[in-house]
Amino acid sequence: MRKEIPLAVTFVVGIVAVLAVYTGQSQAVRGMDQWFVTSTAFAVFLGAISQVSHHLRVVRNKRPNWQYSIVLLLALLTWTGVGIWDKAGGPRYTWLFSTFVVPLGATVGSLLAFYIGSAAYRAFRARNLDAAILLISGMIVMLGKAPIGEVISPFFSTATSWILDVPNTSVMRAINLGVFVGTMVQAVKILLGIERSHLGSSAK
Amino acid sequence: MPLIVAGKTVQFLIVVALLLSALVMIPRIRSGRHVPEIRRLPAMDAIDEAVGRATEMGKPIVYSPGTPERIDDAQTFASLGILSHVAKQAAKYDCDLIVTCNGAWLHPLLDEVVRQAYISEGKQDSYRPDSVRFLAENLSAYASGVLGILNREGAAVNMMIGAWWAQSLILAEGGFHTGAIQIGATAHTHQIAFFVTACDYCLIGEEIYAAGAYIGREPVLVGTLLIQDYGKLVMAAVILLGVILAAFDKQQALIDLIRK
Amino acid sequence: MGFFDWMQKIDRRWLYLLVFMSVAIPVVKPMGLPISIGKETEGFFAAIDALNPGDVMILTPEYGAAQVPEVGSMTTSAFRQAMNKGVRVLIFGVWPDGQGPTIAQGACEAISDELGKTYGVDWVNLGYKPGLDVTLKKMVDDVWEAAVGVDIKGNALESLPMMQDVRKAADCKLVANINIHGFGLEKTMAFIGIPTGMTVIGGNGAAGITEVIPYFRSGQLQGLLMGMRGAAEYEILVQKPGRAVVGMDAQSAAHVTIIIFVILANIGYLLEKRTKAAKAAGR
Amino acid sequence: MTTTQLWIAGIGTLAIYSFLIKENPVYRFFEFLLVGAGSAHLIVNTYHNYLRPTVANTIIRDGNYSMIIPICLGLLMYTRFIPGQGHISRLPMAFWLGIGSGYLLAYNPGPFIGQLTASFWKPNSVNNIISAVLLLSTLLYFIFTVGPQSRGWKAYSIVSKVGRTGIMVALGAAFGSTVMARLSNLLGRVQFLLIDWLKIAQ
Repeated sequence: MRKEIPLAVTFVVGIVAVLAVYTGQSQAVRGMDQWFVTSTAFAVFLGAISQVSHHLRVVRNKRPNWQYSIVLLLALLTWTGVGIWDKAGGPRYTWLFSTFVVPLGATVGSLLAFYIGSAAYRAFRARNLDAAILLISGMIVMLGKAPIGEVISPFFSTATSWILDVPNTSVMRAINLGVFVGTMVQAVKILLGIERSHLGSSAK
Repeated sequence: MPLIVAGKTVQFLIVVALLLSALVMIPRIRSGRHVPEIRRLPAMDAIDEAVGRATEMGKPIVYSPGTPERIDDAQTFASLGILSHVAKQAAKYDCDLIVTCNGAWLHPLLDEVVRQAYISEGKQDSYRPDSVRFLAENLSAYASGVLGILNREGAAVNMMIGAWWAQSLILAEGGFHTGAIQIGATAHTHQIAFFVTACDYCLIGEEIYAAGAYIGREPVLVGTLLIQDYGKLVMAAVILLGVILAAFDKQQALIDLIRK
Repeated sequence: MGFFDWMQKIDRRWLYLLVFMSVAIPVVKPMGLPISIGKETEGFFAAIDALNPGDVMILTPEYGAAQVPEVGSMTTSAFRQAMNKGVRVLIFGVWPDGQGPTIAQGACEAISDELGKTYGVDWVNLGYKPGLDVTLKKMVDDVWEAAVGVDIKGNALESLPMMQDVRKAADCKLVANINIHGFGLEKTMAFIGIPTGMTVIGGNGAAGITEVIPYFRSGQLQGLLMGMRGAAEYEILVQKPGRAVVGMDAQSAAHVTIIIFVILANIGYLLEKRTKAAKAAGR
Repeated sequence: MTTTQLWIAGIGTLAIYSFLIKENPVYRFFEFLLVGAGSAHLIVNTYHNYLRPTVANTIIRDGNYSMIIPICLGLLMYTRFIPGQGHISRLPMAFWLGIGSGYLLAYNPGPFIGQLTASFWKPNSVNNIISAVLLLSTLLYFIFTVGPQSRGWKAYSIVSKVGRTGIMVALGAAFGSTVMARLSNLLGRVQFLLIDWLKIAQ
C-alpha cells in the first residue's frame, strides 16, 4: 500500500488535469491548482531544514572547515529573522539583501569569466574536425556580437546572423523537438507509474 | 459541443498515442519479445580503451556524475548506468576507481552502483568503500575538490558524465592539464561545447540517454528510447511532407490539420 | 624549452589578470564603438510600442543576483518604455530562487519616481509567488487568487486601483519574460501566451539564447533581447543608454582577448603535434 | 547605494576575487554567508507573499477552512525527517507529480505545434533548403535504435554525419554566446568596482 496509494493519486490527479485542459474545463480544477500551490509553498522549509541539519552535523563533529558552517547557519538565521520580522519588502531586509546578496551573488557568478579565459588558453583545442568547426563558428559569433566585429569587417555580423538564423535555428529546433518528446514520454511514464524513482525505488 | 477544445484535437491525440505506446512497448521489451538494436557510440567504445590505459599506467579512473539539482534528473540515471559499466570494467582489471559526488542524497546511489558492479564481477574483496567520495554540497568547493583529486592522484582517465552546469569548464580544463583521457557527456546544450573542445570523446545532448540504455539494457530505458525514436521519425516525416507541400504552395492544408 | 612549451606552462593567474584588464581598461577609457540594432531587439521594442496608453502588460523578471549585469537592464528598460508610453505594468515572478521581483522593485521604484508615476496606479509588483507552472496557469484563471490577494509589500490588492482592471491574465495585452535560461520563455508561451493569445516577448541571458532563437524565427516570440548586446541595443532604442551600452567596448575587448587566447593556444597545439610527428618519423 | 553599502559590497567583491589568487578563509567566509542568505530569501519571500496571506486572509478572514487540507498535505513532506515515517511524504509528492505531469501533457504541445508548422520551408532558396536539410538530419542524428543490421543503415550514416556537422556549428554559436554571458557578468562587477565604488571611471 505504501506504493499503490501514491501511484493511484498521481494517476487520477494527472488524468483529471489533462482532461480538464483538453475539454476546456480548466477553470473547474482551480481548487486543485490552489491545493497544489499551497501545499508546495508550505514545504518551502525542506531545503533549509536539510541544510541546517547537515551543517549542524559538520559543526558537532568538528569536520574540516566547520567554522564556516557556523557562518552559514548564522547568516540563514539572521536573514530569515530580519526578513520575517520586517514587513514584506521592508527597508531593513531590503538593505541586507541589496548590500550582501546582490553584489556577492553577482561576483560569484562572474568568477566564471576568468575560468573561461584560462580554459580558452589552456584547454580549447581543435583536436578534430568537430572541435574545429565548433571553435570557428564560436569565434565568428563572438566577433559578430561585439561592436568591434563590425568595425573590423561587416562579414562578422552578416555571418553571425546567418549562423543564428539558419543552422542554429534548424539544429536547436530539432534538439528542442527531441527534448519535447523526451519530456512528454517522461510525464506519461510518471502518470502510468512506470517511472517510480521518486518513490524511493529505481525504475527497475 | 465538441468534446475537445478547438485547436487542441491533434495535441490530445499526441498525448493518447504516447500513453498507448508506453503501455504497449515497455512491457514488450520487458518480456524480451522485442529488443531493438541500439547504435554504438564512439565515446562508449572509448571506455574500454580508457580502462585499459589506466590499468597499464597503474593510475586511477576519476568518474564525476555531474551536479544534478533534483533526484529525478534523467541524466543522472543515465550516468548511473554508465558508471555501473565503468565500475565492472575497473573491477575486472583491478584498476583504481574514484567516484566524486556533490550531493548527500547522491552518495548512497553511487555507492550501491559501484558495490554491485564489484560483486557482479566476483571482486567484492577489492571493493573499497572510500572509492565514492562526497566532496562538498557547494558547487565551487566541489569543483576544487575534484581538481585536487585529479592532480594528487594523477588520474589516467577523467570521466564527466551527467547533468553539468558551469563547473564542466573547470573540470575539463583541470583534466586536460593532467594529461588524462577525457570523456565528457551532458544534455545541457550550453555546456556541451566545453566538452567537445577539451575532451577526447564526447556524448552530445541526448546521446547520454542512449548510452545509458545501451549499456544497462534496462527495459524501461530502452523502451523510452524506442518511443522517442518513433516520435522523432513521425516528426521528421511530417516536416518532410510539409516541405514537399510547400514547394507547391499547398502546405496550408497540413498546417490547418495540425492546428485542429 | 621553446616558446610554446613556456606558453603551455604559464601560471593561470596571469591569464586571469589579462582577462580582468581587458574588461577594466575600456571601462575607464571607453572607445565608443557604434552599435547596430538587430531585428530581434526592434521586435521587442515595437511590441511594447504597439500598446495603447492604459493597457496593462505583464513583466516577469526571472533571474537571480548573479545575472543582473547581463539582463537586469532589460527589465528596467522595458519598464521605462512602458511608463513613457502610459502602459501599466504588472510584475511578478515564479522562479524558485525568488530574487527577480525583489531586485526589480528597487530599480523600478527609482524610474517610477523619476517619471512621476504612482505605485498601485501605474504599476504593481506582486512579488515572488511559489508554484511554478501551476501559478502561471492560475494567473490565466484568476490573478487575485494566484497572488493570494497581496503584492510584494503586503498591500491588499483591493487597495491598488490598477488591480481593479486586472482580474485575469487576459486583461493584459502582452507578456514580457526576462530570464537566463530559455526554459522560462517556453513556459511563458505554453501557460500564458498560447492559452490567452496575447503577445509574448522575451529577454534572455546569452548562455541560453541559441535555444530560444527558433521561437523568434517561427513568430511565436514577437521580440527577443539577446544577452547584454540585446540589452545595449534596447537601451539605445528607449533613449536611455546605460551600463550595457557603455559596457559594449569592454565586451569587444574581452572577446578579442579570448579569441587571441584560443588562436595562440591552438597554434601551440599544432606545432607540438607536428614536432611529435616528426620525432616519431625520425625514430 | 549608501557609502556604507558600497564599502561592504566592494570589500565583499574583492574578497571573493581573492579566490583567484588562492583559496583563503576570507573568501570562504563570504561564500558561506551568501549561501545562507540565499536560502533565507526564498523562505522570507514565500512567507510574506504566500504563507501569511493564505493563513491570515484566505482561512481566518474569509473563512475558507478547506485550505487547511493542502497545508497539512504540504506539512506531510516533513515526515522525511522522522525515522521510519518517510514513506508518508510520498503522498504529497505523488499529488505534485500528478498535477505537474498532467499540465505538462496539456500545455507543452502548444509551443511545439508552432515549431513544427514553422518548419515547412518552401524549398526555393539556398537558406531554406539548408534549414530543412539540417533540421531533418539533426532529428535523425538523435535516433538511436538503429544499427548496422537495420535497413538503410548506410543512408542513415551519411545523414547523421550531415547532422553532426550542423550540430557543431550550432554548438559553436552556443559556445560563443556562453562566453559572452560570462564576460557580461564580469563586466558588471568591474563597472561596480571602478564606477560605483572607487569612482575612477564614469
